[in-house]
Amino acid sequence: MADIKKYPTPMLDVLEDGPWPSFISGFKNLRDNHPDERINNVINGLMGQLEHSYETKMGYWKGGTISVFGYGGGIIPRFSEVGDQFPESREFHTLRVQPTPGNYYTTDMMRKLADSWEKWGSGLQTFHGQTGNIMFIGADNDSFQHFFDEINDYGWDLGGAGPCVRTAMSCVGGARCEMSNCNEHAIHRHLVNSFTDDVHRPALPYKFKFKVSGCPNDCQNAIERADFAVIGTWRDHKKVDQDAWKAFVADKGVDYVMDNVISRCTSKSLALGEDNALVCDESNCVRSMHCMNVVPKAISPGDDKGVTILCGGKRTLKIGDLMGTVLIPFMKLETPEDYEAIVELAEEMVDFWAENGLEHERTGEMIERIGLVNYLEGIGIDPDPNMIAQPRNVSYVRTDGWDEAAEEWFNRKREEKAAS
Amino acid sequence: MADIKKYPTPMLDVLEDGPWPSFISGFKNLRDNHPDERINNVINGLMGQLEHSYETKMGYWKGGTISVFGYGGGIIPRFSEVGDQFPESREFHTLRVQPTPGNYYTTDMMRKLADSWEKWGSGLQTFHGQTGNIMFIGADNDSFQHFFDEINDYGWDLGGAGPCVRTAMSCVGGARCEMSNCNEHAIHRHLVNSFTDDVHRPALPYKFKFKVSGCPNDCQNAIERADFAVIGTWRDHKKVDQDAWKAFVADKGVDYVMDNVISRCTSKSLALGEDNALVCDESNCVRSMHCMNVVPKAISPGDDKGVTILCGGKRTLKIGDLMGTVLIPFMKLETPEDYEAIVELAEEMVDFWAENGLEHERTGEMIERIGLVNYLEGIGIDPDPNMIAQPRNVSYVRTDGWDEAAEEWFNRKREEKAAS
Amino acid sequence: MSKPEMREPIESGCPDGFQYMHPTMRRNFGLWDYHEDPQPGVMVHVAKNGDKIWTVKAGTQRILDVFTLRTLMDIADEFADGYIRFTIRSNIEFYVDAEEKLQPLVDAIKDKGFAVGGTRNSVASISHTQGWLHCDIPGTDASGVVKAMMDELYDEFTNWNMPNRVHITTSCCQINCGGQGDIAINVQHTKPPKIDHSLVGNVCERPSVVARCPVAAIRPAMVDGQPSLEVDEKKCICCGACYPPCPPMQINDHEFTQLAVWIGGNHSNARGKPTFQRLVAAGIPNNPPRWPEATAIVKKILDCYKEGARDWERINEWVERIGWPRFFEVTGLPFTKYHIDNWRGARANLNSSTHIRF
Amino acid sequence: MSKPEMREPIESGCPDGFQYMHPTMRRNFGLWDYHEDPQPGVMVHVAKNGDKIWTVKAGTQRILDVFTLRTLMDIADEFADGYIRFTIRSNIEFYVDAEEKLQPLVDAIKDKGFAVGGTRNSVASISHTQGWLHCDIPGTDASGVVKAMMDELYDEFTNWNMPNRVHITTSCCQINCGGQGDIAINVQHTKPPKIDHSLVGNVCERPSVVARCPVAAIRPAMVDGQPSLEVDEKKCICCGACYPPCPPMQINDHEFTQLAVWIGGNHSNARGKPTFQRLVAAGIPNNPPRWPEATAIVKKILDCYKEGARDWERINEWVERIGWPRFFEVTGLPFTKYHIDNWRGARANLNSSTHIRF
Ligand code: SRM
Ligand code: SRM
Ligand code: SRM
Ligand code: SRM
Ligand code: SF4
Ligand code: SF4
Ligand code: SF4
Ligand code: SF4
Ligand code: SF4
Ligand code: SF4
Ligand code: SF4
Ligand code: SF4
Repeated sequence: MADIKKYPTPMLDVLEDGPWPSFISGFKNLRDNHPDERINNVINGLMGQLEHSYETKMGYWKGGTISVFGYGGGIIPRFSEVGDQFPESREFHTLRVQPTPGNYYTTDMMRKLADSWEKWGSGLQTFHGQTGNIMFIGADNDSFQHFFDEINDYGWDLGGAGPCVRTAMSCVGGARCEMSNCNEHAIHRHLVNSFTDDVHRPALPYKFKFKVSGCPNDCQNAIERADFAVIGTWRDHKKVDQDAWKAFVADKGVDYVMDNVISRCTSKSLALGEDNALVCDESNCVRSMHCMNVVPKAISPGDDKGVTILCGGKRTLKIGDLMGTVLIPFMKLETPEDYEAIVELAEEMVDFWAENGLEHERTGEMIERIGLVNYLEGIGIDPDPNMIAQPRNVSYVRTDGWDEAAEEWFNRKREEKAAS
Repeated sequence: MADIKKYPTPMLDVLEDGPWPSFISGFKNLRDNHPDERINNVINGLMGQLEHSYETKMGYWKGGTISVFGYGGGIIPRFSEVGDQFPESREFHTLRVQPTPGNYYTTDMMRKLADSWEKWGSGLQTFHGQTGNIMFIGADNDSFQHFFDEINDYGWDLGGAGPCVRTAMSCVGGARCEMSNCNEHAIHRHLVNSFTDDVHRPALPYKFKFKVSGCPNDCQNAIERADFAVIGTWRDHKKVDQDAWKAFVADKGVDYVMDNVISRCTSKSLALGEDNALVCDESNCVRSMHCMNVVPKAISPGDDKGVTILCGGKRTLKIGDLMGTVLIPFMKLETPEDYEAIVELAEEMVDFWAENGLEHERTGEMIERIGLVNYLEGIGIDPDPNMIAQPRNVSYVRTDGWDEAAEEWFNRKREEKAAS
Repeated sequence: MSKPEMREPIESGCPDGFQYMHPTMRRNFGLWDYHEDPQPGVMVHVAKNGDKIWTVKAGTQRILDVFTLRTLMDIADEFADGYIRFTIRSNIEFYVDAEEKLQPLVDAIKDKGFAVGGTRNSVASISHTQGWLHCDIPGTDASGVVKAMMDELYDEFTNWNMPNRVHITTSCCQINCGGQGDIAINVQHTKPPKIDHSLVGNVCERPSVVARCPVAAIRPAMVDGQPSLEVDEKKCICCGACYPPCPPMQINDHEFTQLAVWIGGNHSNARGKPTFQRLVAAGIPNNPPRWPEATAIVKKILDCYKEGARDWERINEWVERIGWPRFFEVTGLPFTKYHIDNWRGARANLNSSTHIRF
Repeated sequence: MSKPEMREPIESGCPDGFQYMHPTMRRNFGLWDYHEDPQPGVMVHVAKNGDKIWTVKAGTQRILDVFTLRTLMDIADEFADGYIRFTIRSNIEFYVDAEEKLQPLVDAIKDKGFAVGGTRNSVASISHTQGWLHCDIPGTDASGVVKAMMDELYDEFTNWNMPNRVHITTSCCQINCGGQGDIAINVQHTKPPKIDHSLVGNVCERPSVVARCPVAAIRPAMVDGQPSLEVDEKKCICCGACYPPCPPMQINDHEFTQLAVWIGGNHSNARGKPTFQRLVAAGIPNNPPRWPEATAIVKKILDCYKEGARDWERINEWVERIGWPRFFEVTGLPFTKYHIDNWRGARANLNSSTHIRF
């Protein structure tokens, strides 16, 4: 531990109070108690600059261009604009490292990562950033390559930054959740690892994000913020354990059950039958999860599991926030061929967008510009009524070609019927 | 009855079959049996041209410019493009005549109108066109002024055509409907008759329509197609005659009542209480009419009646159909001052639009272009949360001036409180 | 014909209706208590003081000749009290103030060949527009379409077979003066306008027709050395908006001007908020004098609605409950790329959720 | 420091997680039956074969120093089974496969100063972003805002007081990497960027910054004879989108960069379809180190929600049931012209009905 001149941090100090764990206490611990002087100094400089930000209400980092050998992205470079005042943390880059799907770690692996990071970096990290990366915050120009080489050796790789395929995210899913309808982990890895080149060498119009949630609860906010959202679902009837259900009714009482389950079903497709059995109009269930969220012990997803795929979700820039919209109402994901099919779909989507997207234009914005139908035609997907909330409601549409389109629909329906 | 050479009409003849009253039979009756040869001929020509349209699937009228002395609009002039083939109906103009609010007539008045029209015109008329005018269809260049003079003498005036204030419409309302919350007739006349100059001398950016419905059932489709929609409503609690209600429950049974009334209430604000009494959460009723539509004998609008005013409804041209949106959540309409106030509001709206609307731009399209807030400021109306379905959901907004706006809100609330 | 003397108009505007109102209605204005529906087409409204008025609603051809008009007045004079009104859908209403006058009135109306009905959960008469009979831009007829369809829907007008009111509308060009309805039968052009360049110079306000196009597909251009217009045929959505201000931009075509059916335009605030119509079928031949293809689709939709909807559900509410995919399934109508919105704000019409019925 | 040898990276991508997964979870992957919630922060998931796994969720500072990280690992080694994961909201989860290990684990976590909670109907820990600590465009801090607020919401994290889950998010500029939440505390700039013209020439890709502006308010311009940019201040919506590609367009300001609160961003498909956040309060001072004004508004909204909502209603569902006017009434927040949408498709956010609560 070095005996250093500490920048005063009266405003930051206030953030040591209160019951919630304090990042400032953590910083101070590193500054004051870490055996490595380099770390003491870096954190001292960082705290000095942060205090300066708190006082002036302004930020003082600027970007730049940095990357490990062989890659074009994966690091967010930061250089201080007030480096002369706080030289110790003048360079303070963040490495984005892809975690496992669902973010699993053993303590051993954690310690190993901590050891490497304290050897080369600032000793600060985040599990995880909002895109899902482990963020190792605070490497300098000399150290980031070493750190990368070291962890890369034992199995870790950089995630995305810049106009590229980004690190993916998936929920805890099948590992610990009874709602799961798919192997989130396998989907996550199949998808993102088919694009490693596009992750590491930014050359797309803009970013492209995959997110996987095992059920419509969408614990990954995938619909809201993924260009490619995979959501587990089921196609047959949900499963009801009537004994467990009746026990629930007996326990909570009919009024509670009416108020909290029956009358709250999204599609009004539930009823209490004879003996308080649960009666379900399965043709009308929209898989809105509510009933099983309330009574997981009695109600579960069906057996014919698969996924719904939505496209085009993202946040505000530059036409306003966009939710993803349904692209594939249902897809089985069991056999290797199924997995190939989803990867091919993703490739079609990325390729079409790479060719047709404007600079800095996300998939959703492109769809907004060209219309969903042109996108569907571009990637070879047939229109399906599940893609829409409702048909168009303004008569400004050109319908020459209607007869052919109708014919195609009838042919498809005939084929589906023949196939089943 | 003239002995004329009739154009063959094999396609039209088919429209004499079937149970619904046939306009073609009516035409033929005029052609064949009307004592005035002029009418026989005109209708013969008209039928000839119409048959030609049926055969070729094309229309053959073109417009022009015509108006009665002193006015600039109110007539839709029509000249035949196939006048050489069907010379008898070469000129075939329609006079738009304003009916009474709610469209009341005595048989005497009807006969009088029919007499005048058969004296000067074709003997064909419509009660009413979609904007609400009586349409006297088929005058020629020589006769329209005579016809107008004659009916104008006994109380009828032209309606609008062209870029002007149009003929208004109002529902049967108080005259025969228990749902009525306002004097639709008085509102209708106060509004449109304050703009007679603007009705008769088209000089506005485009058309402007008033429509009045006495309750939210909106039997005039006012929200969908009026620039200025007045809809009767009430501000206090709706009235429930519990005896009549219980009689209804006894008659129909609880299941029927649950399925058709209680569970169908828009805001879920109804319940069946003790003794099957109707329990209403009045703070949550959105005046969606359903309960009283089903049980008019037991449930009625409240006593503190007035109107909601919406603005900007219209059909497709040129940005797509627009529903009107709330401008004045509630306005009393009882005293002469109240009526003055609504007329002043309409004047403000027409004036602001006359100054700021582009050519061929309706109020709703202008609002779409400049934003509702600019429109409110232009006509001097304070923002109100009832104007919105929800607050904005994209962060692209400039909020300097927030503090002043907040202050204004608090001041208004204080004043309202002091006033009440 | 004599020249009219040019006198100033009396700008009386909208006349007072109270002078023409049935005395029972005038007396009880704003004082009605409730109503009942004794039979299709007949209502009785009861005033707070106990007064009653029976209304009988009759469907007519909207475009009336004076003979038919006088027949209706004769009925009103003989069997009703000499007062009538017309509804927004151009139906005529007769009134009587005593129950014993009711049945004779109903019988007289039917006797003269008019349809009694259109109240409550029936198919109201179809609202219509001018069409080939009078308008300068129509793609089809109006009176004819309506007559042909109402012949087929006659029983639905005179009976209470439907889950709730059905309001049908027609329009004769894409301007759609006829409004939106539970079912709307509208014109849909499918080819860009053909320009008669020889006429453009004289007839068109060129800047304003350019401004009128909703997709900016029209450009001023020189054709054969004359100022004219040209249309970017790829952009053009065939809406016909350019035709009224510039008739040489011929949009109407005997083959490519077709019909389309839209459903779910429900403009009351009853239960839900007012809704727009939505496209369900296009490419329907414009086939006078009876338009059988369009009528068949309308009837199919009505059959499915009658079969599937709950009481009080309007068509839009029924479809929203069962979901659009099922609507296409039960009606057998094809779902195509044309149903997927691409107009402004199209995204709001896409499914941004996993709510799906399988 | 030694120069690294330049070796080719091993493009291993996303690693396999099964190797790091608790054996009970690995064994029962996809075979879980149901779960129960014994206490706040603790869940037990029961597999179809009867296996059980207890999860204990702990809130931490998201930005972890290696000491704190090792403390957490020590807990996991001593009291849990040596396996952990992090949630999407950066909470750490510990696992035990036997009930008797549960309480000691919970106690140890609390003992070391971490918060146990955030499950079910509690306020989950606030998701956050980089802020002044690392980003190049932040208008505020992130870790600090969250620490300050979580101190105040501590009891709401550790208890089940809320009608349903509450997901709060923060973001440190208008790009909003932090997402939307039931409550979102976002930066809102209120003045157009001030341009440092001397730097524009060197630093900015001028065409691409012009293209980035969502309202086309930026024009290339010559200033003092040098190529620079100018902003149409009337058009500018102060979004700051121009700042990342062109830092001389200074959008951040110590006074005019403020906070705004948005509510009702509910992205699950549970019951309703996913919804966007909606603006409720702006003009909130950006006031480090504790941002009391923002926190007060968040707490007020939570109080009203707790008071007014039914079980299972998320914040958006509660407000949709009572109506927006009542939301402003109960929270006492002012309703202003800024709440009325004027972005693309604004009309969908207006009230096109007479559905009004008085
Ligand atoms: C007479 C008329 C008003 C007028 O001034 O002309 C009228 C009159 C009544 N309407 Fe209407 N409505 C009339 C057109 C409309 C329209 C407009 C339209 O037809 O285009 C609408 C709204 C637009 C729409 O449908 O989208 C309309 C939406 C309603 C509703 C709401 C229906 C719903 O559930 O959505 C009710 C309430 C009900 O049905 O119980 C209603 C109820 C009524 C009642 C029962 C009100 C009453 O208590 O007296 C009236 C008798 C109706 C009847 O004839 O069956 N009226 N009603 C119109 C008759 C048209 C016709 O000849 O068929
Ligand atoms: C006659 C009528 C149809 C009918 O048979 O009932 C009609 C007929 C015409 N309408 Fe209409 N509109 C008629 C009610 C409507 C309505 C319904 C309403 O007023 O409630 C609408 C939709 C509501 C609205 O205002 O948006 C309507 C929306 C239009 C439009 C599109 C306006 C828009 O802003 O979207 C046009 C085109 C234009 O004005 O440029 C139009 C234009 C026309 C013109 C003048 C076509 C033209 O440019 O030459 C038609 C003259 C036909 C003729 O030969 O008489 N008509 N028109 C209706 C007027 C009769 C009357 O005065 O009572
Ligand atoms: C662990 C986690 C997934 C992960 O892979 O990291 C997760 C896990 C579970 N979620 Fe979640 N959700 C998690 C973030 C989310 C998110 C995203 C977020 O927080 O930003 C959402 C959706 C976005 C949103 O809220 O708008 C989310 C929406 C739900 C819902 C739907 C809630 C609703 O009513 O709208 C449920 C169902 C429920 O609450 O019954 C749910 C239920 C669950 C259950 C109970 C599922 C189960 O049966 O095991 C899991 C335990 C939750 C817990 O910790 O209380 N989870 N859940 C996330 C915990 C975050 C945290 O640390 O607080
Ligand atoms: C680090 C992180 C915030 C955090 O602390 O968690 C972050 C930080 C930045 N984001 Fe982000 N974004 C982060 C997740 C997100 C998310 C959430 C997500 O991925 O689910 C979003 C919203 C979802 C989406 O993609 O729309 C997000 C939407 C943006 C955008 C706007 C993108 C858009 O199309 O609307 C930008 C601006 C841009 O790319 O030009 C942006 C840009 C940035 C930049 C690179 C700012 C810049 O231009 O220099 C920030 C670098 C900060 C830094 O110093 O590290 N960041 N950003 C998150 C990434 C960590 C990680 O890799 O795990
Ligand atoms: S998204 Fe569904 S499967 Fe995944 S963790 Fe959440 S509830 Fe479980
Ligand atoms: S999953 Fe949703 S829609 Fe289906 S029954 Fe349960 S609550 Fe209803
Ligand atoms: S709008 Fe209301 S008041 Fe007017 S006729 Fe219809 S139901 Fe009666
Ligand atoms: S008027 Fe509508 S919202 Fe009010 S109680 Fe009746 S059905 Fe419910
Ligand atoms: S719909 Fe078109 S064709 Fe028919 S009357 Fe209106 S403007 Fe004329
Ligand atoms: S038909 Fe419509 S889209 Fe085509 S050129 Fe004319 S106005 Fe434009
Ligand atoms: S929200 Fe803005 S300031 Fe914060 S990390 Fe994202 S880009 Fe940076
Ligand atoms: S702040 Fe936003 S609106 Fe203003 S100039 Fe920059 S990008 Fe354009």
